[in-house]
Amino acid sequence: MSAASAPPERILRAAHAPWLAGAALLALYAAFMGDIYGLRLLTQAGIYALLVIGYQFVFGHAGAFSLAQGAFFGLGAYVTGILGAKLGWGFMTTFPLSILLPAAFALLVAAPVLRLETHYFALATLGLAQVALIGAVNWESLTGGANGLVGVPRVVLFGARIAPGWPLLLFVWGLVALGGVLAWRLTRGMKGLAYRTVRERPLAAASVGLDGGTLRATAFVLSAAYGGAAGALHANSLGVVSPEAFDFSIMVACLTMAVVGGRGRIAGAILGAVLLVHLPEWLRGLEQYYLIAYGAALLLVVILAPDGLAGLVDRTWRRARGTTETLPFLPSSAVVAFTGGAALHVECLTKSFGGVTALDSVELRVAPGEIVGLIGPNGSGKSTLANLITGLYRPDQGHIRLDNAPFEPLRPHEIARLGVARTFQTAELIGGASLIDNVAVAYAATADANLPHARGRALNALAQAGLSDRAWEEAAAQPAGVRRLAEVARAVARKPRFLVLDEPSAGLTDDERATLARLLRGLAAGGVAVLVIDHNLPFLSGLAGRLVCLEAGRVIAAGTPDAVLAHPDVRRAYLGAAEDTP
Amino acid sequence: MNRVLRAAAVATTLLSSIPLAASAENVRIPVLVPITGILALEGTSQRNGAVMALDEKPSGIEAGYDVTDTAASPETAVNALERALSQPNVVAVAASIFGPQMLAMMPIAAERKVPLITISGTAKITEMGNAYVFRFFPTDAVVKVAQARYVVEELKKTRVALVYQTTAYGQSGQAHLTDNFKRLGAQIVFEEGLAPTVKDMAPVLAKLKAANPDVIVLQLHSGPTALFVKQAAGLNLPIVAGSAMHQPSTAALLEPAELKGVCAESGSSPISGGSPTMEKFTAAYRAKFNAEPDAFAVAQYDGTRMVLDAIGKGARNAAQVRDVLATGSYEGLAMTYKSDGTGNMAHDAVIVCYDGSSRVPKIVKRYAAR
Amino acid sequence: MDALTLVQLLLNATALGAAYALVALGFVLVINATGAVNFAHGDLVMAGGFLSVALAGALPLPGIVLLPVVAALMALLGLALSAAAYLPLRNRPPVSVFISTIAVGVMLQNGANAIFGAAPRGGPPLAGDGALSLGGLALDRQSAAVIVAAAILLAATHLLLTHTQLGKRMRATAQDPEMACALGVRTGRMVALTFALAAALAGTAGLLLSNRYFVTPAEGGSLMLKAYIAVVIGGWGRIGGAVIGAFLIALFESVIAAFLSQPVAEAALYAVLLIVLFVRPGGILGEVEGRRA
Amino acid sequence: MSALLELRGVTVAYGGAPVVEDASLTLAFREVAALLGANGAGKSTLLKAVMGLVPLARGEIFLHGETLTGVPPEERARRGIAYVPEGRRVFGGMTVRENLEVAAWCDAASRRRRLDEAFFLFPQLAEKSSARAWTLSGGQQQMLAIGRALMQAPSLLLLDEPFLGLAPVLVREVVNRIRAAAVGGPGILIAEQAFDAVAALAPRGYAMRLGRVTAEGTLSELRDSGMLAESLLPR
Repeated sequence: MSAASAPPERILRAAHAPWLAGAALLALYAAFMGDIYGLRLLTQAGIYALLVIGYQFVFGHAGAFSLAQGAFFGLGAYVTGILGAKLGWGFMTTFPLSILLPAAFALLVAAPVLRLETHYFALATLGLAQVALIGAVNWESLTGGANGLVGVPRVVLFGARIAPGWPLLLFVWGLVALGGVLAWRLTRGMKGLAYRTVRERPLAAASVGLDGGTLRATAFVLSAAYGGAAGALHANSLGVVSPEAFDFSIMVACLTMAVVGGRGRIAGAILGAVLLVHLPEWLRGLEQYYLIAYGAALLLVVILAPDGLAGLVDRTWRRARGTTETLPFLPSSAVVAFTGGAALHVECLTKSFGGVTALDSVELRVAPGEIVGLIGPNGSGKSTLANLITGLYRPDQGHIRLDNAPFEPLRPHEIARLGVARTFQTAELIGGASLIDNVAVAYAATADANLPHARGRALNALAQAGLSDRAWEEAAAQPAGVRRLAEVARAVARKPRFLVLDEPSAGLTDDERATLARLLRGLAAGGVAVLVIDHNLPFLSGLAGRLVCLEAGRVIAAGTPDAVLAHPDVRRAYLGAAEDTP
Repeated sequence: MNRVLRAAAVATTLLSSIPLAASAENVRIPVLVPITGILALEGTSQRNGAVMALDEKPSGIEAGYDVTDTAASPETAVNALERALSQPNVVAVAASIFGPQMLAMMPIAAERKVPLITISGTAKITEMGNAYVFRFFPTDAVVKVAQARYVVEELKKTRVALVYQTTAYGQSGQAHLTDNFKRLGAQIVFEEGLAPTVKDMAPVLAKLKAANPDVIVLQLHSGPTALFVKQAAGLNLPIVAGSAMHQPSTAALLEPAELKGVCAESGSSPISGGSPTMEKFTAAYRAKFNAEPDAFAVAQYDGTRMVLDAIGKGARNAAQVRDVLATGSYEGLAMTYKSDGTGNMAHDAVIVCYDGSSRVPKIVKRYAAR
Repeated sequence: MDALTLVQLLLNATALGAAYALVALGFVLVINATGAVNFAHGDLVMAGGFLSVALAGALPLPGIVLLPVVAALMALLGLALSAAAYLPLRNRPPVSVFISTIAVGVMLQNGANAIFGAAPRGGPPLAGDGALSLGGLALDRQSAAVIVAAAILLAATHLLLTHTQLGKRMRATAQDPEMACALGVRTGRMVALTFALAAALAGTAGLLLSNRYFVTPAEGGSLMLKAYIAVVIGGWGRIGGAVIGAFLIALFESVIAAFLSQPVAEAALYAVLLIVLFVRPGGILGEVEGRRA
Repeated sequence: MSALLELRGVTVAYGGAPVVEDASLTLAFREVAALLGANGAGKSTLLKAVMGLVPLARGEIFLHGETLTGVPPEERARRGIAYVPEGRRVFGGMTVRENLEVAAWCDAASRRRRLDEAFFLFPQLAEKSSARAWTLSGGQQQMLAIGRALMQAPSLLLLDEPFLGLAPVLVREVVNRIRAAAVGGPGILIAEQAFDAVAALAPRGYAMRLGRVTAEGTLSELRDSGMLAESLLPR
């Protein structure tokens, strides 16, 4: 493989060098500078790091602005507090329960809450948190009310008491390391790419078979579990639980740590937690002015570090090294081979939007191995048809099926899993990711998803689209034609049985267009049914065996390209009647 | 691994327990109180009281101090305490009025053997067998008795409407008031907890009126107390409020006429005068802080003075200071302080009432714990 | 509960709701203009309250005279806020502005605490004190003045936004900045002015609330929360919806709380909020339609 | 005759790839010209470049002989360029009347006069003057977008596919009335992909293909030369 060079371990080491150095620095600080106070702050930072690492799942990876993380923290603290202080249960029992209960609660509310969008989701989660706070304050018999519960047992592991100071610090940071590694495993590689696609390009995610809802719910539940663990440690380390554990300020601190540290980054979570726990302490000398200084410092960090401190460290490190990252080694893999397709049947499809009929009783059939071109003036309903076929819209009437599998009850990602692939009118690529990763996500919904392997296969798909040279370049920096071809490569990589392309030739150079045509003919030869929506009639008539022309939502002509292009209605739709010219 | 942990723990303990011989000149009494957040008002009085005592250097003793904000959470208070204890020669700590913060700090104080000088009213803090907590403000168990007795015995009211805050202060007071009224044979005909953010008191007043009480008993913070008194003016019911009402900053929110017939419990009322020493204190406080002193300031002043007095008499370290606090007695501005064995130093409460002509209340009744 | 009491409670709810409506109005204006939540909005209300206290201490004038002064000074603070916490971040995701305004809120709150102290303070009455008696109803003059003043300010803001070229341009900027720009609107200036207007409204709300309900440095958070809830209930970005949402919150605080206990009424407000969101995920009134993303 | 609008070698690139490349054209005062080409040929981008909504990679644009380099869009609007974008982009939450008024940069009296003219031009808008713009049909929104542009009393009007949602007959009538009604009325540049829509109203035009201006001439010349057909249709 041409792109292969450095073995992956070396890259790992190079990119992680500043972080390893940072961890060593922190350890040195703790070892030599840390008095009990210093150790206590670091322990507290560890607890918050765990909270924020959890928050990165829902906020960083799933991209949902949850304001419930503080409530999960409080819930964890109260589970430990109530079971520990009132029933005398030990850490070995209360800790797992403090993780499980918030997670179970998250699972319970996930379904209704996660379907809400942005600010509604934020406020719904905040509402739940506020209800929890009101409960903690007013359910005195259970929670001890505003005074809280005293005498929460310390951490005791298998009979050994983990005392505050060094032992607790090591224990907490051990859990941070464990939680960090687990989070890393759950979000690295293919899984991270899947989250990123769901977050940044939900349409593309569905089109490769990714179930955004389940991913978001998983992230929410994981966040809750981490939040509960952090809350439990908070309760154990303080020995008391009071409603302040539910206070909105915990949520604000968590959010601030995530953003200041670096959204979606585990290193960012740790950096944010360590900094924001220490910052007010460093400024204590200013007495009642210290929080003003804290606010000013926070404002500066937000303005000066757009990707958080983790991003700043990475950028500085990269600049210091002066080189771009070495390309990872890719295992070679077989050429994408197609093993047949399926017939698409569209029957009597009708769809209107607010009284305007976009599609009217459309009939369409694409046989395996056939390329059908769909043409029509702007607004004639072409993209609406593509969106209906791929499940983004629900038809008002009519049916769609692939061979004998009906689409009606299915959601977009389920339709994609039947073997339907598509491209979009404006390429749905993650701008900040490389082309190869944008293509590799095609394998995210498969059972054995593995990024290096997927990249290897993605490189093949890119090669077929003539893009292997640009595989590692950022998608946003590519010309429109390259982006379109990359999206076609992503669709092709999925080995679809039916493929629909929405204006694939727009913005392509002649060479690129030839590549595209070759690629699509290859697919058809392998038995794939292909539907191409395009404005470029020369391109389409050379490619498709049949053309279908839509106007105002109705099929006005269908047949061989020659017949359709000569059809008077089609000519009128495009050129207008000759006698109309002056 | 376990051995490493244990070794580290041992090392830490050794490091922190090296006995440091302190001279009277370099002892430290850190002031750890909430000067921001929801209890900033009370915490600021506390700070002022402590700072005043420390700056006065009675009998020439210079005790170093710095003021650290404990804000609103137990966590911050624990951080502040650990930070303070990382300095040498800490003989005592002026510690937060906020109950949950005290509860979180107490185990650390006990472990490090440093006495905490507080004015937190939360009864529980002296009920936990912790030998390092000393409270210079009468506990809820004392002042709530006074408040309830004044209502029943002096005002002869038996149908009580109780409105309290859903905070540590409010809920702790509510529990004691409920017990005391029951013991005294009065009936609580209406009871409701209010969040400190409540602005409109009309709904609670409407329900309260419907219950037809003959007296209103409050356990609210400063702002809500003033709001309540203001909006309850039309009911023409006597109000016996919690200690927040005696604070000059509360009275400042109301017109003197609105205060007529309003009483409050407290540990003392410095602006009401009563003794030359108290008047001198009040004048000095005004001059120093450009503010009116309240009972919290006096109590923290007295407590801090008692520590300084102990040092003046030869106590040189935290253990010795603790012993003096636990066994000695001290004649303070507000009263004579002596531990009851659990760390409660203050046993007297006063009831102050406003006569409607000024914002300075008069002490109408003193209660001593029996 | 007799009818007279109920009317009295509704009257109180109206006064409180009127002040909250001013708060929510400023909050939603900034949301529309920038797409971002101004987390410091509650602290702006608090700042307006303390500003009124300070001005009333320096100039013994009734609140009604001080109101325009407070509004003008707060508008300047709004401009400063947009310059410090919005403009440097205008090309970043909205959550950056969330954090930067959190930082500003922390500074405002602790600035007020450091300057004015932690004690609650009473602001100047709008126009005299005492109560007006209307057939057994005690309407204190302050409440009446708050209702009148808030109604005038709401109407004035409405007129500004719908009947002046400036207001129309502010709205156009909020709906489609690029298109507004193509029509000749200086959109940067419009956003800064929106912050100024929002801060002025917050400040006047602070003045109106400060006399009857006092002002403390720490109260910004709960006011921000109320504005946030009002805007979500009313439909994200809907100005009228935010005002309705504000009155609904006041209704819970002043009327529903008379039938339930206060903590239960507060929990019920959140329960209603959650139900509204689950039944109508776009708020009671739904979002403004026809807006471009 | 000096030109109202002149483009010299205009190149616009998104992410490195040129979308419009080396485009040059001129438009005389009060002239109506068509910009013809298939979807994706770069017509919309060219109009946006004139408005200042996308930056130029190379080239220069002149209005009344003065360069527009460094002039922000809002300033261009105030110098007399009005823009009716693809997709109309009316302010949905504002009323029809407010949509119109917001674009007028003049005193109240002139604003009322221009409003009357717009309502005269589009009686349907007058009927719905208090309705929120999002409640209008697509065609009515298109009228509103054109009316809004006219409120600026522009010297140059950029229309991006104004026929979407409007009957060609109506557009023709509108354009003719714009030209007839306003003395010293605007020059108009219409981007369009359907030939017959503009054939009756633009005597002259440019054909665009793949980001380049490939032909210039009268519409019949364009059609006969075959360049246009290549842009729109095979053979």
